[in-house]
Amino acid sequence: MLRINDLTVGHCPDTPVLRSASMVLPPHGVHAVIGPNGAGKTTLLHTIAGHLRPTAGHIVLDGHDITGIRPTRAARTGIALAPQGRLLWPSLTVHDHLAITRPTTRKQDRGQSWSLDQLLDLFPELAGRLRHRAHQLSGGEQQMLTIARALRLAPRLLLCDEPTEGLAPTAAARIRTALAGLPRYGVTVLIALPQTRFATALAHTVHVMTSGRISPALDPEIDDADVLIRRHLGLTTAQPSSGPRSPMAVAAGHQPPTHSRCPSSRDDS
Amino acid sequence: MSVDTLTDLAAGRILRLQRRARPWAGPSLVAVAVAAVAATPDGYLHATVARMLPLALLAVSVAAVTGHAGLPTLGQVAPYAAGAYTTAHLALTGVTLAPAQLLVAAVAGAATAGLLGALLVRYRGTVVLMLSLAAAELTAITAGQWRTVTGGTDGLAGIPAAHLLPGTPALTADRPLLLYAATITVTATTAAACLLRRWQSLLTAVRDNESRAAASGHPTTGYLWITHTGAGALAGIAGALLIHTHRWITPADVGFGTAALALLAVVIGGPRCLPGAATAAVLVLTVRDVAAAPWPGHAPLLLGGLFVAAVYLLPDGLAALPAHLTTVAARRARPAARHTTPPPADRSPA
Amino acid sequence: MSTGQSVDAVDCVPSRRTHADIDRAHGTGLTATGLRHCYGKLTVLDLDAFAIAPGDRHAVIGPNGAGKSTLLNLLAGTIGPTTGQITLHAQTITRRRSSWRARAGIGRTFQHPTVYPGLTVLDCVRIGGWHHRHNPHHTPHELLNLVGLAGYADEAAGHLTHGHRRMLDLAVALAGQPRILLLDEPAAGLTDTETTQLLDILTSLPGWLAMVIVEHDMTVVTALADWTTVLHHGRRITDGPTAEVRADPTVAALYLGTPETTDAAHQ
Amino acid sequence: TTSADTTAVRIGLLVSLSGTYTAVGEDMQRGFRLYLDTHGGKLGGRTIDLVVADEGDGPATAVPAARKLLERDRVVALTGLVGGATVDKVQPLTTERKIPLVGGNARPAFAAVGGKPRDLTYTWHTSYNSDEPGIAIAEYVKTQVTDGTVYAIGPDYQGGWDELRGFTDTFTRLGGKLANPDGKALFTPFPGTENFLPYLNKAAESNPAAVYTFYAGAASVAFVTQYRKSDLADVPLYAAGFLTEGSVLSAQGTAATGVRNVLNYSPTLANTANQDFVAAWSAAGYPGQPTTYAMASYDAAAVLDRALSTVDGPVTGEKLNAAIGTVGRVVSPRGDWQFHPTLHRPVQRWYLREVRPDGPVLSNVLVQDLTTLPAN
Amino acid sequence: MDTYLIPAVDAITYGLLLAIAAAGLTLALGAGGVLNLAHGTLLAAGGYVAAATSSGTWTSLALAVVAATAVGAAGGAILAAGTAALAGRGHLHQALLTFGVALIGADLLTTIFGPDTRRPQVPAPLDATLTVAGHRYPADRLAVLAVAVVVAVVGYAVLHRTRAGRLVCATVDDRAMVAGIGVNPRTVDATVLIASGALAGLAGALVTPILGVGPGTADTTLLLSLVIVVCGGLGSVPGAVAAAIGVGLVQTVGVITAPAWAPYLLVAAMALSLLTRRIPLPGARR
Ligand SMILES: Nc1ncnc2c1ncn2[C@@H]1O[C@H](COP(=O)(O)OP(=O)(O)OP(=O)(O)O)[C@@H](O)[C@H]1O
Ligand SMILES: Nc1ncnc2c1ncn2[C@@H]1O[C@H](COP(=O)(O)OP(=O)(O)OP(=O)(O)O)[C@@H](O)[C@H]1O
Ligand SMILES: [Mg+2]
Ligand SMILES: [Mg+2]
Repeated sequence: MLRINDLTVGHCPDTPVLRSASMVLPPHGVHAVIGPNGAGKTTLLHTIAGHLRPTAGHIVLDGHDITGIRPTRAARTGIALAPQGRLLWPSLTVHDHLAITRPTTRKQDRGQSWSLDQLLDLFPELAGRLRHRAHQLSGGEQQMLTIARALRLAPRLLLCDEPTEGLAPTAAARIRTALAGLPRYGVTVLIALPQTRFATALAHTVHVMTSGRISPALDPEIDDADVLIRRHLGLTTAQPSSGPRSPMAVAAGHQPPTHSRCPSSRDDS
Repeated sequence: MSVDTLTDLAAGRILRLQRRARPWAGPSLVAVAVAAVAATPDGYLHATVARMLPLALLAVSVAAVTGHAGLPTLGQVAPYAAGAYTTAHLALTGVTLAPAQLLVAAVAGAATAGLLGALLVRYRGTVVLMLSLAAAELTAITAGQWRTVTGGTDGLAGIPAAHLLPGTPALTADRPLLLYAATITVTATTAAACLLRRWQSLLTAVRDNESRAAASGHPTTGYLWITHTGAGALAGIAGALLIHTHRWITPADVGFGTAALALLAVVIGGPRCLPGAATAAVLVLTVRDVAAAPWPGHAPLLLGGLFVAAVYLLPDGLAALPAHLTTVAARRARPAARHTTPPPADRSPA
Repeated sequence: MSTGQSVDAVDCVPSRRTHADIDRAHGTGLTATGLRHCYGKLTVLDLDAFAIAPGDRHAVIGPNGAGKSTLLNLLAGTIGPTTGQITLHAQTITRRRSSWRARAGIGRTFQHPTVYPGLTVLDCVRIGGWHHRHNPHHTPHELLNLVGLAGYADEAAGHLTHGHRRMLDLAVALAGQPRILLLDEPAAGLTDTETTQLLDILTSLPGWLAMVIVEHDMTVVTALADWTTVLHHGRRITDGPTAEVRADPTVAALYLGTPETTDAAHQ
Repeated sequence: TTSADTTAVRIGLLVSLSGTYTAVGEDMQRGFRLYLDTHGGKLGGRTIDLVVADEGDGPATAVPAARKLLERDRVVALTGLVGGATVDKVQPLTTERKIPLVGGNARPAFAAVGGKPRDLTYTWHTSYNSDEPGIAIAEYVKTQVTDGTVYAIGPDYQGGWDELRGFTDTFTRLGGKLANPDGKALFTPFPGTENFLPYLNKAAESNPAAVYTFYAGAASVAFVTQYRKSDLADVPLYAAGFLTEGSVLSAQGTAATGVRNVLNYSPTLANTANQDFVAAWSAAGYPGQPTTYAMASYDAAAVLDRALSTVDGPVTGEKLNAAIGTVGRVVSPRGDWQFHPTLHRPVQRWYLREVRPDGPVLSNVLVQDLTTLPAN
Repeated sequence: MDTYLIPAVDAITYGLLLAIAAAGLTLALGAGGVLNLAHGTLLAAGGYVAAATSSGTWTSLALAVVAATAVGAAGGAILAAGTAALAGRGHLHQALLTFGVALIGADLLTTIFGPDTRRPQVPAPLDATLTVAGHRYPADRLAVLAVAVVVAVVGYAVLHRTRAGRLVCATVDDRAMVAGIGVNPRTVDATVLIASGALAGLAGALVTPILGVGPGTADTTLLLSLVIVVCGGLGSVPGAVAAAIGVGLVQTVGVITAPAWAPYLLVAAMALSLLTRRIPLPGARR
C-alpha cells in the first residue's frame, strides 16, 4: 500500500527531522508509529499528507510516486489526515465541518463512506453540538470532530495523529472500535501515538520511531507486547531518576511563601 | 567583475557591519545621513527633510502600538492633533519656548491616547482598526468644526516660530530647524526603542497568547494601555514638531490620510522596528513630494508603485533588508534549498 | 444505582466533603458556591459547592464536554461565572481577573497549550515567573531541567512538538509559584515514560500546594489524587476518595465504559 | 522643466492635477497655456519657462510643491492655486521671498494670526472673494421672491461658509427672510454627502419661494439631479455659478435646465475678447466651453504679460510685483476689469446666467448684468 | 408621522444602494478575509465604463451593466493574482498592496476618462419620478432597490447556504486543512476576489446613475463600504444589509433630525455599534 524510502524531511533545510526513514505498510490494516515526543511522528504524517516537502526519498502509494504532492492532490488521491492540535475551522459550525467535507476520490477508490448519522452515532457528544462553532467545543469534542472530518473523506489511507488524546475512556474505546473496523472496507490506517498500550492492542504492525528513524515493523501478536514496550522505553530515555528533583521540594512541608498573599487590587489595572 | 559578485560582496559587507556594530549602527547611520544633508548648502533640501520628520515620528508611535502592542491603529492622529493644536495655541499665546511646547504636547498627546486607549485596548484586530479609523475621522471632523480653536477647515497659519532657549533666535532658518527636528526625532525614537526593548518579551507574550499571559499574573490590557499611552506622548511630540517645522496646520494633516500613510509606513518599515517605520515614512514622503515632482499629477501613481514594490521586495520590511540581502548572497553561494510549506501545526490556534 | 440510569435525571449530588474540610478550605483555600456557567441557554456547569484546601490533590473527571475545563476556567478567572461566588482565603474574588488571581497564587495549565510561539522556551518560563524574579530557588533553567526541556532553552516555543509544549506550559505555571495549581489534562499526548516523569514532578511538589487535576488517564488520577469529583453535563454525579469513585458502577458505566473497554483502554 | 534660454522667465503654475479638484486644476492649466500658446509662448516679450506642479488635495501636498517651485526652480511668479487652504498656507511663503502670487481661483479671508493682519503686498487674485457671488445675486433674488422666503443650503467647509455668508448677510440686510427654521443656512457634511434627497425634502416642508445654494464638483452633480427629483423640483433654484460650471453641467444634463446662477463670466458674453477666447479654446481642442476657472487663469497670464512688458532688465519678484500694481485695465473675456488698489483683486462685473440649451449643448447663458464688486 | 415617511423610505432605498456598493467588500473582506482597499476603485471603474457605454437606451444600459461587471471581474482577477503571494502575511500587507493598486488604478482612470464627474444616462422611465403619498420619489432608486434585494438574497443563499460559501470561511480559518479535504485554497481565494470585483463593477453601473462618478468616488465608497461590512459583522449578508440600512438611516433621518451633529453621526454610529457589540468579530480572533 504505502512504501517510504529513505525519506529525509525537516522544517528548516539544515536540520532534518526524519533522516533516511523507510517503512512499508501492507494494505488493509491498522498500523501504528510510536515514539517519544519530538521523534518526528507528526512530521512523518504531514509529509505523507503533502503538508511538508521531503528533501530526499520517495513515498509510493499503490505503485504511484506521491513524493512532494500538494495537500489538495493528496486528499484527492485518497489520503486523509486527522491532525494533532485539532486544526478545525473556528468560524464554522460542527455541521458545516461535516457538510463541506465530502469524498473527493473516484467511487472505486474510496474506503468506507460515513454518513452524517453514522458519524453522530460514533460521536454522540457531537449530536447536541451541531449548531455550535468549532471554537465553542470542549477539547475532546474538537478531537472527535477532527477525526469525524477525516473519516468523512472516505479515504483509502487514514492518517491519525494521536487520535485519542484528550478523549474520555468511553469515547476512546469507540474510536478504537471504529478504526479497527476500517480495514474491512479496504482502508489502511496509520496512527501516530506516544504510548504503546493503545498501539499494541489495536495495530497489526507497530513501528518504533526514535530521533528521525523508523524501526522495522513489529507484530504485536508475535512479538511480546512487553518486550516491545521495554524496547521502546529503552530507546527513549535513561531510567527516570528517583528521589525528589523539584526545587520546590526543598520547601516541601514548609508554609507557603507569605510574600505573595493577595496582591492589592491596584496592581491590576 | 560581474554584477552578481558585486551584490554578493555588498551583502557580505553589510552583514559584517551589522554583526559588529549592531546596537548603534542605526542611530549612527541616521546621524551621518542627517549630518550629510545638513552639510549641503541647499536650504530647500534642509526644509524638505525637516518637514518629513513629524510624520516619521508619528510612524514611530504607530509602530509601537501596531507592532509591539499588536493593535493595528489609525488613531494615533488623535494625540498627534492634540499635540499640534496645543503647541499652536501655546505659540499664538506667546509661549514659544520649544522644550516647554514639547513637554506640554507630550502630556496632551499622552492624555488623549490614554482616553482613547481605555476604549481601544479592550478590542483586537479588525475591530481596533475600525475603531481607530473612527477616532481618526472624529479627530479631523472636530478639527474642522471647532472653529474657535482650530481655525475651521482651512486651519491655522502664520504660527510664531519656536525658540530653543530663551534669548536664542527663533527656529526659522532651514538648517537649524533640520538639526533640531532630527535631534528630537532620533532621540525620541531611540528612547522609545530602548524602553520597548526592555518590555519586548512581555508584549510578545501578550500578543502571542493573552490568556496564558494573564494566567501568569500579567495585567495584559494594562500593558497595552501603557504602551498606547506612551506612544500617544510620542505622537504628541510629533504634533509639536509638525507645528515647529510647518508653522501651519489644517484638519487634513490630522485626518485619515495622514493616519493611513503612517500605518502603511509601519508596514513597509517592518514589524516592530521603530527606526524602520521612521525611514519608511521619509521614503514615502520623498516619493510623493520629491521624486514625483517631474510628473505633476502622478504622485499617487508613484506612491502606488512604491507600495506594490514594497510588498513584494520587502516581505519583512525595510528592517530586514540587510538580512535579506545576506540570504540572497548566501543563496548565490550555495545551490538553493527547497522550499517547504510550513506544517499546519505551526499555526497559532483560534 | 443501576448502570442503565439516565444521567440527565441525576440532579446535583451534594458533595460528600465533611464540614471540617469545607471550613478549612474556606479559611485557607479556594471555595466556590452556587457556581453556574451558561452559554446562552446552554448550562455547561452547575455546581453547588467546590472546595480546595491547601495540600488537597483533587481530581475532576468526566466525559468529554462535561464542563471540566469550564470549571478550571472559572476558578482561574479566565471566564466569569453566570452566577455563583468564589472565595480565596475567605475573600470574595468572583469579580477578580485571571491576572490578579494568578498573582494571588492560582496557577494553571491549559488543555491545548501553545505558550508563546514567538519567544524562546527560556523566555516563556521567565515571563511565567515575572512576579517572582528575585526568588533564588526557582531559576528558569532549573524549571526547564525539571520538565526535561533543558536542551530546548533557546528554541522558539512555536517550534516545540505538542508534547513538549505541554511540559513547557507546566514549567511556566510552576514558575508563577502557585499555591493552588489547576492542571488541565497534563498527561494527554505524553509518552509512558514522560507520564511517569510527570507523576514524579507532580508528587515531588511541596505538600502545601493544592492541586486540581482534570485528566482522562486514570493511572495518573489514581496515582495523584486523594479525592475525585465526577462531572457529567456540568453536574456532579458523585465525589469521594479516588478509589471509591473508581469502584462506583455509575462512574464505570458513564465514564470508564464497560469493564472490557476499560481494560482495553487501560490495561 | 523644459530647457530655456538665459532670458527665459520662469513662472510656476501650481494646480491640482490629482485628487478631488483635478477638473478645476486642469481647466486652470488649459487657460494659462491657451494664453501662452496664442501669444507665441511669450509674456511681455520674454520667453516663458512654465513649471507646473501638482497641488494635490490641499496644503499637505501643495506646500512642498510650492517650496520646490520657489526654491528649486526659483520662479519669479507663482500662479494657479485651486484651494483656499492652499492659498492661505502658500501666501506667507511667497510674501517672505517677495515673489508675487497671482492666484487664479480661491481667495480665502486671510485670517489675521497673533493679532497681526496679513501682509498682502505680494498677493494678487484674478478671481474673486468667495462671498462675492452671494453678495452679487442677493438683491436680484430679493426682487424675484418678493415676500417669500429663501432656503439656503451649502457644504460644510470654509468655502461653503463664505459663499453662503455672502448671500444670507446681504439678503437679510435687504429685508429678505430665510426659510431655514433657525434662520441660518443649512450646511451638509463635506465631503461625503452624496444623498441630498432628505435635505431637499426636509427643506420643502418650509415652503420656500426659492432656494439658494453653492456646491461644486461631484456634489453639484448629485445636488442638481436630486433636486429635480425631490419635492422642491418646482421651486426656483438660485446658485453661485460653480454649481453648473464646466464639465459638471454635462453630467447634470437636463436636470440643470433653468438653474439661475451668478458668476463673473459666461461663455456667451458678447465682447470680442470673449469671442476670441472661446474660439481659441475650441481651436485648441479643449472639451466643452471655457469656464471661469480657465478664464481667470487666462487673465492671470494676461496680467503677467502686461506686467512683464513694463519690467526692465532681469526680472525679479519685486520688480514684477511693482509692475503688476500698474497694469491698470485688463481686457478680458469677462469684460474689462482692473485690480482694486488695496484688496489686489478684480473690480469686476457679475452676471446672472441661466442654464439653457445653447445650440445642441446646455450652456450658462447670460441673462443680465447684476452689479460690480467690490463696490468703490 | 408624514415628516418621517419619505425619509424612512429613503433610508431604506439609500441603505440598500449602499448595500450594493458594499457587496463586493462583504465578500472580499467579510468572507474572504482580504482587506481590499481597491474596492472603491473597482466600483469607480465600473461606473466610468457604464458612463461611457450607456446612452439612454435599454440596450445600452444592459450593455453597460455587463461591461462594468466584466471590468470589475478583470480588476478582481488582477488583485487575485497580486494577493496570491501574500497568503498568510496578514491584513496589513494586503492593505499595503491593495492600496497601492487603488492609487495606480485611480491614476489610470483619471488618465483614461478625465477628471470630470460623469453620470451614465439612463432610459427616460428610470429618470422620472413617481408620486408616493403626495411626495415625489425618483424611479431609479426604486429600481436599484429591487436589484439590491435580488443581490442580497442571492448573496445570502450563496454565502450562507451553499458549500462554496462555507469553504470561503474555512479557507480564511485554516487554508492547509481546506487543502486537506481536497479543495485548492488558491482557487477559493481567486474565485472570491473575482466575484467580489464583479460585484463592485456591477455596483458601479447601478450606483453611478444616481450619485455620479468622479475622482472622489473611490474614497467615499470605500469608507462607507468598510463601515457597513465591519458593523455588519464581517461576512454576514443579513448583518451587512442591516448595517447598510442603519447607515442609510443615519444619513437620512439622522442628519435632518440633528443637523448640527451631522458630520459626526456616521462615525459615531459606527464606533457605538463596534463598542457595544457583545460577540467578538471573527476578525478579532487571534
Ligand atoms: N514548525 C517547526 N519549526 C521548526 N521545527 C519544528 C517545527 N515543528 C516541529 N519541529 C521540530 O521537529 C521535530 C519533530 O517534531 P514532530 O512534531 O514531528 O514530533 P512528534 O513526534 O510528533 O512529537 P509529539 O509526540 O510531541 O507530537 C522536533 O524536534 C521539533 O522541535
Ligand atoms: N464558548 C462556548 N460557547 C458555547 N458552548 C461552549 C463554549 N465553550 C464551551 N462550550 C460547551 O461547554 C461544554 C463544556 O466544555 P468544557 O470545555 O468545559 O468540557 P470538558 O469537560 O473540559 O471536556 P473535554 O474533556 O472534552 O475537554 C462543552 O459541551 C462545550 O461544547
Ligand atoms: Mg506530534
Ligand atoms: Mg477540557
